[in-house]
Amino acid sequence: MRRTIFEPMKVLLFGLIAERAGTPTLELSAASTNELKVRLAEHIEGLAALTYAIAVDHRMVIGNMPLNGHEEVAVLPPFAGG
Amino acid sequence: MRRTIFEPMKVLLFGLIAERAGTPTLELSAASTNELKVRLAEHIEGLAALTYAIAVDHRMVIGNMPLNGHEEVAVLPPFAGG
Amino acid sequence: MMPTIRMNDVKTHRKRDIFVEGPIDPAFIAGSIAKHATRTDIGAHEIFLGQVRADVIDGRTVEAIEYSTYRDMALERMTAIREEAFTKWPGMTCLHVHHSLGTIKAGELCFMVFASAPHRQSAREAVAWVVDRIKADLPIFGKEIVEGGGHIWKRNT
Amino acid sequence: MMPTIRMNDVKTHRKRDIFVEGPIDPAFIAGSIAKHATRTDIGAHEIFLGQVRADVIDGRTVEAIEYSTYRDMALERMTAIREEAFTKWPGMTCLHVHHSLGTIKAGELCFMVFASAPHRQSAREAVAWVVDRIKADLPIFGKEIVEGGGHIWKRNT
Repeated sequence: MRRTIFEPMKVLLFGLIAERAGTPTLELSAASTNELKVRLAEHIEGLAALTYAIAVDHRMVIGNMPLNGHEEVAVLPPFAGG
Repeated sequence: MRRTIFEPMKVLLFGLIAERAGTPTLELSAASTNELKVRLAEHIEGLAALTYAIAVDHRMVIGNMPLNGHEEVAVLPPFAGG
Repeated sequence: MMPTIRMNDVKTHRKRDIFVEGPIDPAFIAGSIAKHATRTDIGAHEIFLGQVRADVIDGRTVEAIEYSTYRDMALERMTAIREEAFTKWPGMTCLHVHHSLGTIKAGELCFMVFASAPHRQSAREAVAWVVDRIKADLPIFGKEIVEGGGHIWKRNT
Repeated sequence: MMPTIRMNDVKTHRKRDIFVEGPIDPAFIAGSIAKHATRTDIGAHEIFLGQVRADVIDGRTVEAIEYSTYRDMALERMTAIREEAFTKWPGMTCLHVHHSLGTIKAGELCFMVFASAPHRQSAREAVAWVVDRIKADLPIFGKEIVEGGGHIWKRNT
């Protein structure tokens, strides 16, 4: 069952990214992680100047990756554990 | 003031060496560490089969070293700290 | 289909919660050490502790770090790190990890990695490797609260 | 002639007694950790603990190790190791060493090396180096008491 890009999906935001967005979650429509980045930039002012990564189903995404809307998608600022 | 080799000096013994000697100290006369080893072997049965080192004034002696009788001399079995 | 059961399932495969609210109490560490007295095959414990530093950033002193996490991902990553550690150091007897969440003041402890093994080499190498992996791979975020009330988002380099 | 005074005399040059009678209590380690809370320049603690193993030697289990030392030489060597450690890792904030004497039962702790520093690399490297040096250079002797009452003299390899 192919999902249309018009169905919104829940995107989890953390740390500095959540702070800038003013919310820990956003509802966005995107068929790929590259498209997601465009949507995020529309919602979060100054995002282009920030370092962040996309995780899909708890794995860091390198490059572009298609999204079917059933993944757990998160936007992660630099890690600071330890 | 040169000491004669007939003046005995106190030699400290530790661990397995003290156990074999049956005492923590021996009074021996020796003008060098090599001579000391000969004297020790006369007093401690089976010493030749044991691994040990001589320390003079808290420093391990490598090779032979003259003794003037005013040093602190010790006979040390293998270390086991930690 | 049933998953394949490996001999070391018990010690490596549980998805444990490493996170604790607030600082790590030295008394808790003592309790953790004391529990190993019954494991008389252990000869060496190696413990790393992270403590919040009162760094001075642009002339303002850090008073605390407020830690948050993407918990599900962090625990999944941690389980993978733990499994890899037991594969790399099969002689390791146990490995305990704790990380604080919430506000941890300067001077308080926020992180513990504790490995035990028959001999020191495994425990030492495992702790070094696990500490480095956690800092690099776990989605944990830190807000450094500076005097006067501002904050700076911390990042591991 | 007066000796030259160096800036780090206080932290490196005291000839401290590292020896304690009996096992090292985990509560003592907790106290030692807790004392560092006021040093807010510290970011990392690395702790090595040695625990007596119930090794089986020729079919007989080790029940305890009875430690003795040539104290004056050991403390002099330890002072030299401490000074060299602070020279090698000038960023190290502090270094605490304790070693047990007397009878330590299997499962009990007999050795602690505890280093603190602003960052983990110094603390980690210093502990590894100091542990290795102590095992190799300090005149400490260990009599492994086996079940049934016999004993074997331990030797570090």
